[in-house]
Amino acid sequence: MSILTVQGVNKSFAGLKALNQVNLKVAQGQVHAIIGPNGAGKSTLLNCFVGRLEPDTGTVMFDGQSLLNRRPHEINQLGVARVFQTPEIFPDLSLLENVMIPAFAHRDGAFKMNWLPRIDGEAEIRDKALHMLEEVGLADNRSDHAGALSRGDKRRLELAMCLVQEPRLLLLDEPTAGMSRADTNNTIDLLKRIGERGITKIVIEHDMHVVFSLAHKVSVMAQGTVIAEGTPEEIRGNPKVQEAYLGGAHL
Amino acid sequence: MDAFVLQMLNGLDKGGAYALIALGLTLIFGTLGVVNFAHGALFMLGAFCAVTIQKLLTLSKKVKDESITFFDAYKEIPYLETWFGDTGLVIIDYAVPISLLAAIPIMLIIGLIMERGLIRFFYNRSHAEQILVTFGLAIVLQELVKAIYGANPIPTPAPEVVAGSADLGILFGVPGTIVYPYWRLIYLFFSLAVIGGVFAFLQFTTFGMVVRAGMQDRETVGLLGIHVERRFTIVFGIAAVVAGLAGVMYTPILPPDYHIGMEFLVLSFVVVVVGGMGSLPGAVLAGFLLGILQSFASMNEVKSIIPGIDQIIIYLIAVIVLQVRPRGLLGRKGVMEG
Amino acid sequence: MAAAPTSAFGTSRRSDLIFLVLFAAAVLTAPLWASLIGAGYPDLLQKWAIYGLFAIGFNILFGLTGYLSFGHAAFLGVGSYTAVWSFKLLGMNVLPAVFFAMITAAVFALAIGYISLRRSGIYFSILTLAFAQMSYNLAYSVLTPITNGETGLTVLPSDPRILEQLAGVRDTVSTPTTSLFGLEMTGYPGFYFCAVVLIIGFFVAMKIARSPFGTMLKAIKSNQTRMNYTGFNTRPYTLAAFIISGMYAGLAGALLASTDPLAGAERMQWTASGEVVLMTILGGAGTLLGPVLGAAVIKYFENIFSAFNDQVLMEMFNWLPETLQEAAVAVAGLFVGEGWHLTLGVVFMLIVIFLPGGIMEGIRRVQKLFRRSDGASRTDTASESA
Amino acid sequence: MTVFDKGVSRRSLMKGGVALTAGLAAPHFFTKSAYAYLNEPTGGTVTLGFNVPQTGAYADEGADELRAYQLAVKHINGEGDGGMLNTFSSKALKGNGILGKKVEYVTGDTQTKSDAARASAKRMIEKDGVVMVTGGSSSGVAIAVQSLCQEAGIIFMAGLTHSNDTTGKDRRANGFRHFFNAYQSGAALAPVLEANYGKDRKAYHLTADYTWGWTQEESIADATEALGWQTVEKVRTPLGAGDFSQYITPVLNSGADVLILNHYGKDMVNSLTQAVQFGLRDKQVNGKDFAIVVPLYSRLMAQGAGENVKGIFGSTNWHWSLSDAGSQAFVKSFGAEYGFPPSQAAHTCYVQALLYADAAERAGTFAPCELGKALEGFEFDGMGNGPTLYRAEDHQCFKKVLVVKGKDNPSSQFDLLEVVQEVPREQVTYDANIPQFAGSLGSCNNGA
Repeated sequence: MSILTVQGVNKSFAGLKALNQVNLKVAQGQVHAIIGPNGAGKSTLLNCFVGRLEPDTGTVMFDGQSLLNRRPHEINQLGVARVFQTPEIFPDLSLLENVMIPAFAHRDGAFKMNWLPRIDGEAEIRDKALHMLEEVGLADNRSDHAGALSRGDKRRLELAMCLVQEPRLLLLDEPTAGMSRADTNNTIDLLKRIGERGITKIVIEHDMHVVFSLAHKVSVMAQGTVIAEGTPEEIRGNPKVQEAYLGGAHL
Repeated sequence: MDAFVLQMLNGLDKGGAYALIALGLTLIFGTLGVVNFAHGALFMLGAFCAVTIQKLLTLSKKVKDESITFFDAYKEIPYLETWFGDTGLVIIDYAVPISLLAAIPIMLIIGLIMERGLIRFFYNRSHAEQILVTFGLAIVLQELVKAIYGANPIPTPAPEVVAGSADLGILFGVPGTIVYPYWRLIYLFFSLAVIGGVFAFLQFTTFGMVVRAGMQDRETVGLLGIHVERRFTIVFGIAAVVAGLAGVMYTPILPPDYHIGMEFLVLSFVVVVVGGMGSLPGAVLAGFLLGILQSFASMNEVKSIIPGIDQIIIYLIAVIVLQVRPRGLLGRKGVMEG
Repeated sequence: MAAAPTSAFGTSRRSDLIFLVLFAAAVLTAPLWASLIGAGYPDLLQKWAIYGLFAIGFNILFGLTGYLSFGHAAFLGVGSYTAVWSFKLLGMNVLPAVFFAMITAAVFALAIGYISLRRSGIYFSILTLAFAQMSYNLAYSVLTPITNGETGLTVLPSDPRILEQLAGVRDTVSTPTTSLFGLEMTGYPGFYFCAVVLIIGFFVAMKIARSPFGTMLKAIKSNQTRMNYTGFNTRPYTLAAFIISGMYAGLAGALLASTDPLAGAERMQWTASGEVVLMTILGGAGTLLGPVLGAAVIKYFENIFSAFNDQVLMEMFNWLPETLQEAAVAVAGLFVGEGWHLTLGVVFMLIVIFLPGGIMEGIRRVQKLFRRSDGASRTDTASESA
Repeated sequence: MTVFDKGVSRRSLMKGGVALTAGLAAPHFFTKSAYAYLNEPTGGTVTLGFNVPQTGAYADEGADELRAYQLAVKHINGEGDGGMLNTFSSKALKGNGILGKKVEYVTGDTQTKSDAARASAKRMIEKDGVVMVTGGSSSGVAIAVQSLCQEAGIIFMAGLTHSNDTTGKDRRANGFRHFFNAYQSGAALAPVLEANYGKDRKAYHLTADYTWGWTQEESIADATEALGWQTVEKVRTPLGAGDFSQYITPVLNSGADVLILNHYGKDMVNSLTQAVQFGLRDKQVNGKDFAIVVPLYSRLMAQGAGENVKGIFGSTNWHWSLSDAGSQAFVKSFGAEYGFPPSQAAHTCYVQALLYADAAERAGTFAPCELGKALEGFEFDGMGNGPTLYRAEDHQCFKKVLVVKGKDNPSSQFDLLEVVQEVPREQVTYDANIPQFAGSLGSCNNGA
């Protein structure tokens, strides 16, 4: 059962083909990695899923509904959350507030004029957020301003912000970029742990260590199109991939 | 026909004035990322350069008017006249052109002092703070001018030779119907020349190239080891000079008072936004567009259809343009949207 | 769960209550303490309350969402005009005037906000400025039949005042005065009416700032992109904030008209919009108390500093020898009386350069100096941040 | 704070305390004083409020008004040379203040905005306890402050305000105007225009688009049309337009041969400067010399327009070059004090201050209603405009109006205008209730 189906997606910028007839099927509950050299169109493809870009042609179906011509918040409300390459958090707010806000979106929808209760009186949301902070190991810092966190912690915070919404599809754009080896391993553990909840994930990643420890399935993109697809083992052994992407080097 | 040509000329003339002020403003936006509410004050200081030069040139030996005994009324005979006779009078007559030359170094120095002394500390502060501090500076500058020169407008006439009007009707074969003051024509050509000069400077010099690159991506240029900061200081100086020159040249049209800068401030912001923040061609285009539309909206024929349209045309255009083109006519994405 | 999570919100129910009570006490006792600084007379006290309210409302938009409106004076003007028309048509009771002023301001805010909020940053600012300037220019000239132009809209004995007519109490001879069920809204009663409204307005603003809705607004200011990808439609949030703050402005306009039934177009000029921006930033944008303080400082300058003339200065400096006295008067004269604008400009510059957070930041710094940073005592400072 | 007299602080502190209790417990009743009228002076002094523009476009005029008031206070208190007190036909004032009380004053900034002007006037009334407010340099402000004083219950002596409405449809029982008005400008100018430009003229009006501009346009158009002139066009210009070129060029080929600029202040300086620049002063149309008329002139504004005023007609309330004894005495006294001649704004303010003081002296009280009665129908002379009547029906002064012209060869920096004619009072007198002026004074208010 595939939860996300991409068919024949094309996207050009000023005559330059960024995406060329991309087809993709992501199975429910799986971790699907997309790899490929810089400029292969990975982030462009991701942007087509969340309403940041509209493909020129093609379809993107999420659980039976098209994701095209929808604004970002509508797509999120359908159950698609995204972790950005540079963490997008609320730097001026406390960590707890950072995680509570997505929880509100999950509970109250895209807009609610909820001005009568105090935010510290919303016990249910607060407990949920605190729990999520504990899960990513940031509970002790809950009163700090998010802007003061390290880059790795910001990314973990952003992950918590996405997970608290209990999304059905989580998009991760290079979740370990710029992280130390230890941090990377922590993140892998974290992602594995949440993998147990059955959230479908699409991961764009350069770090093959991450890809091979997490992914059930890997799609390889080059020059705007998917050139190969398979299990990590199949991809590892695929000479076409090695040539296009890995430049012939052995993994 | 003549009404149309005349309004076109009015519009171009106004547009020239708007474009000149907006040019400096958008240059500062684009390079320094600073919202400069003191830009109108620079225009005002330029105008008062002319006033000061005129006052200096007409420093006079005061001869008491004996017919008046109640207070010190005196006839003034400028020293220049006593020393040089008619030549002296001619020099006084040319006070505005002379001020133009004097204003270049004066405004440059004022601009550099402003940038080094205040503005540079606000590069990385919020726009709101930039607005407040430059607005405070504008108030301080204009109040100082008021303390020296009073609140009344001060007449600063153009030289006698260009006091009259040119008969442009001859060009169209209808003599006598299209007459336009020489000074306004001069102003129009002057503004075009200055705009052209600024563009040429940015286009054809290495300095300009770096500045343009800096406007696109400041960090990258900084990484190349080029001192963007120092060049930006000079850019601020240039913007001050352009605003100041516009001020000097405008004095024969609008006798300056201390408040003249504030009156142009809002207008020039509207021009810059309609043109697109940080876009130099946009500022020029919007300046002329708004000037021309404003002129035509003021015609009785138009006003009889839509009463009061001349009161609001500038703002109405701004609203419409921003609905159709979110970043102004020629604006780039991501500039000043934070 | 570990310790009580209140500190994650910078405030608690209890500290807010104390804060509110202290604020109310300070406002209601203003006639007492304000006279110590020469401000203890009804008109200035009314202006403090009214412009305080205006600035509180402005802060809901600017302080929370970060959208800098340069046209809020339009709502102040609309509120005033509506209130005076309510006096003229319905009767001199201030309650309907306040009610209708808020409604009209909300309608205007909805229309202007709907269009302006399609843009952000300085584009938004210029759009609001453009709407306000159009309102001002038209109100001053072609809309004179509605606004009475330069002279301003006033109440006349001959006005219909239908409610009073129905009740048979319409007096067509003397100029009517505004009232709250017979209590005249001039002088100190007028001030206490404004003060009560200010306290209510402050309470509502605090309620908003502490609520999930207010947190969403702050989140929009902090990172609008993340808000969108988090499933929020930010437009209704910003529009709601815009309308609420427009209603505050309309309410302030109605109070201006209630304490002094005259509505003039100048109230809508861009300088008036700029004034509320300055008040808010001067006091401290994003704080609850700051805008009120900023409003008070600017109105104090406008009314008290401008009134110092040479005669007053001479008396001030009469302890100096004569020559020095004259010099001192000459120098001081630059900054007061006709030079009060200069003082204002200098103060703005000094505040922004040295205290970017406005007066509230100054207060925080002083608190820091006097307090050991033991963490337990952060309630006071924190409760002021919104 | 040392700024304020300690006694005052303590007193207002107590006042505030009383008001606080009163305000909370039983409002309203306590705020009414036991006095016969509002701010009745009880000590040895009486305070007047001078409310003038200190910032904004009219700041110089405001400064001149303030100088005049300070001079008036000196003279009333018996200091200086006495100025016009020596020539004033009423001899009630003795140089010992008013009713034996020394005159003190407070000042405020109107900013030429109704709101600010009213706030400033309220401060004077509520905090400083003034018995009278005077000043102002624009009609909007004058009307706004006048109605405030009416409601509060003190006297308002208008400064420079030229709109018909001040003593027309917005007239108030507590307000008095010495300055002339737009209607009188028209009545005074028309014969002079006829004498200089003939009966067959086509006039083009440029009018500041607000109340004062409209009343002036109407008055001048009525007066000139009565002469047989034709009105080609009436064009409204936005207040503070700055550049008027788009309004001036249509005049060039409109067939009009007179341009009437219903502008004041900066608008007048700019529109006149630019009209001259467009060659209108030297133009020939219909075989006649093109003419520009500025119905309301002021010397301070003429300075701003410089050489452009040469040969241009207009009207003014008063000019320092008048040779009557009153004007001479005032100019001498003002000149000796400040070193330059007074403006018409200074003159009207000085006269208003003196008239108020005199009326109080004659009425024997500061109570607005009694004092107002002493001003109503008051005939006086020696104040620079010849025999003058403060008309009871509308509180407008009727006196000579000056028609002036920009001087071709000024002999000094102050010598910009020459008086062409002193139009006699009869010619500028109108019935109080002609349509342009119909209004009601209401009843006077003592405020207590």
